[in-house]
Amino acid sequence: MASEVVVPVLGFSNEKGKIVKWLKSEGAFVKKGEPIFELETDKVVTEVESPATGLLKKILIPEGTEVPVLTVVAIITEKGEELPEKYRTGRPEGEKPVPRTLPPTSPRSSRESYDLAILGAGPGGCTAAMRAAQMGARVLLIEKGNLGGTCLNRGCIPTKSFLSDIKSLRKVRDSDLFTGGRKVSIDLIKMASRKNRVVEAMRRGTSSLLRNQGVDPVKGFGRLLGGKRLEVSSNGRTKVFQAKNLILATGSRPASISGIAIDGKMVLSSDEALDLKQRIPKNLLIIGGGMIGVEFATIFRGLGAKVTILEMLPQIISNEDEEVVKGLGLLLEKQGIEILTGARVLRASVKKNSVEVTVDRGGKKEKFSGEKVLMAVGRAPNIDGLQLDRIGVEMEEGFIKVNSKMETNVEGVYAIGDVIGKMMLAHAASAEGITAVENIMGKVREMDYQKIPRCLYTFPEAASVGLNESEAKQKGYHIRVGRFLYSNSGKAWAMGEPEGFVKIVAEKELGQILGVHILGEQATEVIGECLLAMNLEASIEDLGEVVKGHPTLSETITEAALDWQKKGMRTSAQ
Amino acid sequence: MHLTKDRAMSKSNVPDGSEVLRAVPLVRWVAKKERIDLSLVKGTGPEGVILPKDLERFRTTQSAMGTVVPTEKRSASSLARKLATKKGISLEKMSGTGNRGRIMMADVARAVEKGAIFLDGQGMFGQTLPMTQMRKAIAKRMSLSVFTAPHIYFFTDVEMDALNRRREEILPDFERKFRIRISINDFFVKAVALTLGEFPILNSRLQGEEIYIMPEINVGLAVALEEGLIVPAILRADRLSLAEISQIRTDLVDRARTRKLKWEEIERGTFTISSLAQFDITFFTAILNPPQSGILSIGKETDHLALREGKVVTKKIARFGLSVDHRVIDGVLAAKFLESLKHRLENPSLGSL
Amino acid sequence: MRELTYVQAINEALKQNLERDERVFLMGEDIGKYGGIYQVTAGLLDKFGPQRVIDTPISESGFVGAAIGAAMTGMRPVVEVMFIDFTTCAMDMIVNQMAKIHYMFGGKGKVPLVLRANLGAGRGTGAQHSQSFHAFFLHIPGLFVVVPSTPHEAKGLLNTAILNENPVLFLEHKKLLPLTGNVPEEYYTIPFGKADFKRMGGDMTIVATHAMVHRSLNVAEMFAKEGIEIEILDPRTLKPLDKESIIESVKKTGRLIVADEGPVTCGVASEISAMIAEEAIEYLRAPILRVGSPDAPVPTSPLLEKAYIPDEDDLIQAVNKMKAFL
Amino acid sequence: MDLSRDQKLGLYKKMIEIRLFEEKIQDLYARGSIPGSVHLYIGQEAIAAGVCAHLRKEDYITSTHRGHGHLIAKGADLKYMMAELFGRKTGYCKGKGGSMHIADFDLGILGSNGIAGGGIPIAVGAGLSSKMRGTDQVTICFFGDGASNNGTFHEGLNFASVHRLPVVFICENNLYGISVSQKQHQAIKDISIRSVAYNMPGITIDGNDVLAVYQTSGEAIQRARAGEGPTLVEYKTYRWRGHYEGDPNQGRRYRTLEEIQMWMKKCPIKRFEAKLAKEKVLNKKKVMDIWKEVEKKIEEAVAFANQSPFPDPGDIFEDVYVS
Repeated sequence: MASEVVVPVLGFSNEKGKIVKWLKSEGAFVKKGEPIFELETDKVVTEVESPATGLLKKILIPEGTEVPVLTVVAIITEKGEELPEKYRTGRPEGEKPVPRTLPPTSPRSSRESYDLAILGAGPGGCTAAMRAAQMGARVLLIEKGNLGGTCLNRGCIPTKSFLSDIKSLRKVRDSDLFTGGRKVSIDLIKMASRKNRVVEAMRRGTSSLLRNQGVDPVKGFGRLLGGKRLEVSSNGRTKVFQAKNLILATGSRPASISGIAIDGKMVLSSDEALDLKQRIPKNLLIIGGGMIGVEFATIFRGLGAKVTILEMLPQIISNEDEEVVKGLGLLLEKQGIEILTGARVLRASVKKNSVEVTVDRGGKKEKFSGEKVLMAVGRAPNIDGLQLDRIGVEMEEGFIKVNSKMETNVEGVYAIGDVIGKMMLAHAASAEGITAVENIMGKVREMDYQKIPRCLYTFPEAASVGLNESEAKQKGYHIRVGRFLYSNSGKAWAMGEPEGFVKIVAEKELGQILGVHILGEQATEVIGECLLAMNLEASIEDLGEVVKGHPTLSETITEAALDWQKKGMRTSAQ
Repeated sequence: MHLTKDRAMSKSNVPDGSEVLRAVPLVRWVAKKERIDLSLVKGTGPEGVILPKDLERFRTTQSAMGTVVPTEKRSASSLARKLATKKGISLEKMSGTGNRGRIMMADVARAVEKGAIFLDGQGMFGQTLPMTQMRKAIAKRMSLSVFTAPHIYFFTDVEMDALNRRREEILPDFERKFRIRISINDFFVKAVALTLGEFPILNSRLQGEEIYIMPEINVGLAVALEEGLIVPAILRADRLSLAEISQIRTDLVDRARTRKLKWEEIERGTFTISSLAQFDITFFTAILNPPQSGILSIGKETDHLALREGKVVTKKIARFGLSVDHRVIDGVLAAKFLESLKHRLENPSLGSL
Repeated sequence: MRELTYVQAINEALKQNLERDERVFLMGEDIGKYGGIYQVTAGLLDKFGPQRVIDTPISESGFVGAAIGAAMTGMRPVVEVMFIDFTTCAMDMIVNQMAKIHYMFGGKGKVPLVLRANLGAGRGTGAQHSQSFHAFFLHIPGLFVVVPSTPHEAKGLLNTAILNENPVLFLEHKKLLPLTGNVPEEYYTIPFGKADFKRMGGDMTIVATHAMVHRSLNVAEMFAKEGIEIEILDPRTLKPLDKESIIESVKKTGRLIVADEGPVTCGVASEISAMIAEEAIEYLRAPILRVGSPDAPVPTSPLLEKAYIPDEDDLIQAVNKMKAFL
Repeated sequence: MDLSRDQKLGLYKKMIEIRLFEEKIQDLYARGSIPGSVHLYIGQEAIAAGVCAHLRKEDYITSTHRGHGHLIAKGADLKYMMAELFGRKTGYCKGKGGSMHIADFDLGILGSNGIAGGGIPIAVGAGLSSKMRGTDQVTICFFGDGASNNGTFHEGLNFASVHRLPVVFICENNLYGISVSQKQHQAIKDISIRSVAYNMPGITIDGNDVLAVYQTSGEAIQRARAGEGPTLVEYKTYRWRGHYEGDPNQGRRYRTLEEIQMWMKKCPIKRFEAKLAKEKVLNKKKVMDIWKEVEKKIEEAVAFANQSPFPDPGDIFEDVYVS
């Protein structure tokens, strides 16, 4: 029987050795115990004896090569014996050295115990995880799907990718600068794949950020077991973890109107609507004129669909400043988006190639027909299967109830993001995450929603923070409003985007900025300085003193602040 | 020499010059659990290490006062400055909760609520000042006292020489051992507490038709603040050593000045000492602090000539006044109390002072 | 009850064991006619003969090793090493052989052997006859270490040690040898790993061993007059150690002083301090203090020796430090 | 002492068993099946076989770091030895001992010992014990030339001699204490002369002649059994391998190839084989049969070891103390 010659274990611990010299050549007859090659290790140079008597049939490792201990370096065969098959072509491919028969030294099986376990790796969960890890906590992050949550995978990021492409298309198509511009169309497949690349890159980035911060991500569906124990199941296997604190950040999913089921084919949710491999419907009914509805209206209108928004309330994007809403409504309608307010949807019947939606409008029943229906009436919290009852988490209107420190009624259990149903925005979730973590780590921090901006990605964008005019009045502030129109901004004109305005609501006595509302090109970026001003408690006078680069869109803020002080120079009263 | 070198006794400064926070493990554990910022707690252990009792004291105070972060730099937000100016208060002694101790609007609002620190004299004349919460409380209480409890007054002169000597004697020792500067008031507190032990009736209150002798002797010490008088009380002063009284008194007065007293510390007094010894007031009467039945007023020490064994000598004399609620206490008893107190103070080496 | 000295109590235990169990025999330097350096084995040669009370050559490795061999093959030797200092001459036998045989042979065989030795300073015997390095042996898994502080415990614990199937280091303290106390005449045992509360108190705990127990008791009485109540806990066996009782006491008082005559560095006191730091730190109201010998050899001159020995003065100093945290 | 044919074959077979076992270990160690370090007995087989041939089950031996031969000769089961060397739970010591720490108290094997000279006082103690218990058990104490310089050697011989204990001290002088030659580590040629100092008989014999070993040890053992006290017997021999497996070039840093080859020519097995062939006790076929039989036994032992489980990490605390 053929015998393998290996690089031997040489007492204590040598891990590799170099073959200095073959003392016998291939084909030579060797006797058991006869030195056949010289080996050099970090400690010694020694001759290695033949383990058997026979022909040195094949030398597998040439002189001068360093190989790990136990690597097969030659084969000795008995007289007349053929070289075994697997050694016929040099060193077998992928063949690893024969593993030592000693058991692997496995780390002591530690109890899986963490300072903090976070259920859900959306923007809230990821941010919380990283901050907690930065602060020295051992963090477990549990996610059943992809990292990044709704925002990255089915929300903010993919829609921004589309909107950016559609904006370029609009620019070209609606301009008479480019010859043939009207004939330009967009390649839906490429647009979708660009979106996928963006999302993929962000996912990878998130994953490496988490790793760099030392967060342990685990894939699977998390369930509460009572106490601070969690069970995570993935592919039928479950594992139990223990954590001192919990953050529930499981997010939300699209909701529907009772009686109308989202089938994903005719009645879509935002999830399916993002899957643009489907043909763009000729006409689309969007039920719900909130942020999601309006954004999708912009996307689909931009892609050529006829879009009708059916909103139950008297205005779209309710709670926003009336002037912004009115202005946006006009601009959307100008783009050809039909907006029906006060329209309560009663039912939807799916026909062969269309859906018929029945609407109660001021007591009158009306019927609308669309090729597809997009349900955008809001989002419902992801709490199914979590077993919240195991620890007795208190709920409020279907969402998890928390206080301003993000604590639930159960000690050490926090909740953030869509699942608490407060602001349902990615950055709000992140801020909530940081609030929760800092409280967990022994600081005292409360969430202040007055300083969280709201961003709406339409053409043009809208952005706001704090109180709107009527809210401020209701709260009893003595206020004054400063305004500035985009049409008075050189930059806006130059960009060909002169539609929109800035509106600042500030209290008279101290000049405290209570709210800022912007409709216009890049509103979501322009609002940034106002956020800083409010955080630092700058007065509106401070805001008016800032010298801006010219021409910039952010000049509009300074101008609005000056207008508030009746010191406006480029303003004409509205 | 066989004791292990004690880290607790070693210098508490780290190389960069900042103070290291020192607390025993139990304190750290509780603080972590209850999320208490230990940098706010004053330690009374060796080298200022925070002991469980310090935390206990802080915890109760804190519940009354809310979190206040002391700050050095007077950085304030634009709106905070405006608000302070509008309310006519100074940012000087205010604590800020913003980043790096920046004073924010909320801090100013809180200061206003607690009783303002007025800008020095600025714009005060001819202005109507709103009554602070404290002023209102004092006003109400004093009127109540005068209108409900019939006061009678007793006076005596106390020779202070022996007591002063005694203080001089033990002063350096106390400074070395306890790092406290014992004050003459500490002797008064102790003497009063011990004398109250002899005459429990002066440590009582009227409850309806009954006189209730208070189970503990808690001696209140009136502290003058800009906006009024506040009387934190030293709990069970009769059982405390002079050093303890001194430590507690210092802490209470400090906190009274920085408005960090908790309500119970003010409420729990069973007898009050009001001393104006540091002012040029030789004699005054005090109004009872209800529901207490007695208050001692102490004036400034003055030089008096006296005959002793045929020779004229100078004596330091302080005039003591005792006001009592006549509904509870008779004249003779009050007189005996005052006499006993006088004896105790004039012969400090005899008794337990 | 009858009073015996610590020495007599041990002598009685040896006698009773020799009577009870024919496998028991004594071995050591000068234990026969001479009766042992401190007379612990006095009279036993006459009673049991040279077969069972064996005077050995001055040859610690040899006779400790022989005891191991005898124990492995069915006997129950009780070996006296004249001073703990001399165990160093037999360290291979104690550390590499005695302690490990049961374990390295996978539970085969056992070494039911008692090694007696005295430790402690205070008799002017200098650097090579006065050490208290019993902590060495705590570092060697496989050994039990017994440190009785009273005659009663000396007898009861020695009886237990001889019954035990493991190698036991039975360490006597020189200064305790003349100590008298009640000792029952009959044979009795005291379990290993059960600490004894020598005094109850709520303000601080002193875990003390051997002579430090008595020194601590004196100090506790002094402070009791000041109203400070000190709890004194004597572990009695350092291995096994009654962690539960120590933790229980620390939980109650929140303040711990550990007093052991060994040098403080890496000593018994250090081990107990570390154990408390790991398992009950959240109950501590003050830093843990260790009282022990200085990191110097034991000097001979009486004045130096007195300064060397951790005594009441050192304990008072420790309690005073601790007082600041009350 | 005349040996029967069977006794001679028995001696031969024992030596083969030891040789083949050690050669197997040599190969398995190089191939990584055995953890730690191993010290092989090859070349010294005649001593273990010759001495232990006299022993009863209840007699004791103490062995050394180079102890496989002694244990096999005293009757240890190859399966459990192999499993122990493999670090398996089924080994003699549940995998806790390994090559240098194997014991079977039921067979009177009081353990091999990782400390040179560590077993000597223990052997003396075993002798003391059998004397006290009044049995006629004999204790064989194996050690090497290196250990003969250790204090325990002198302390042990002294104690045994004072008490006339039934111990036979077998010094296997293989000429090297690890890498230091006897010439360098002691000023005497024959270690047996040290017996004079302890007033006991001492003798030096060729340890590669199994019959001479058998003869001399037999006398010493008889003396011991009869209560006449200890004996020191020195056997001159040679280890073929390095001090341990991995000792470069079989110890040629400190000894010459010529010296090794010279001693290999004096192979105790070959010598005995030739003698037995002459006496017609052995023929070629018989030799082949014995080798095959032993090889099979060893392969079974390897298979047993390979199939055995490793100890559980939780076993760390098991057997620290007798409970």
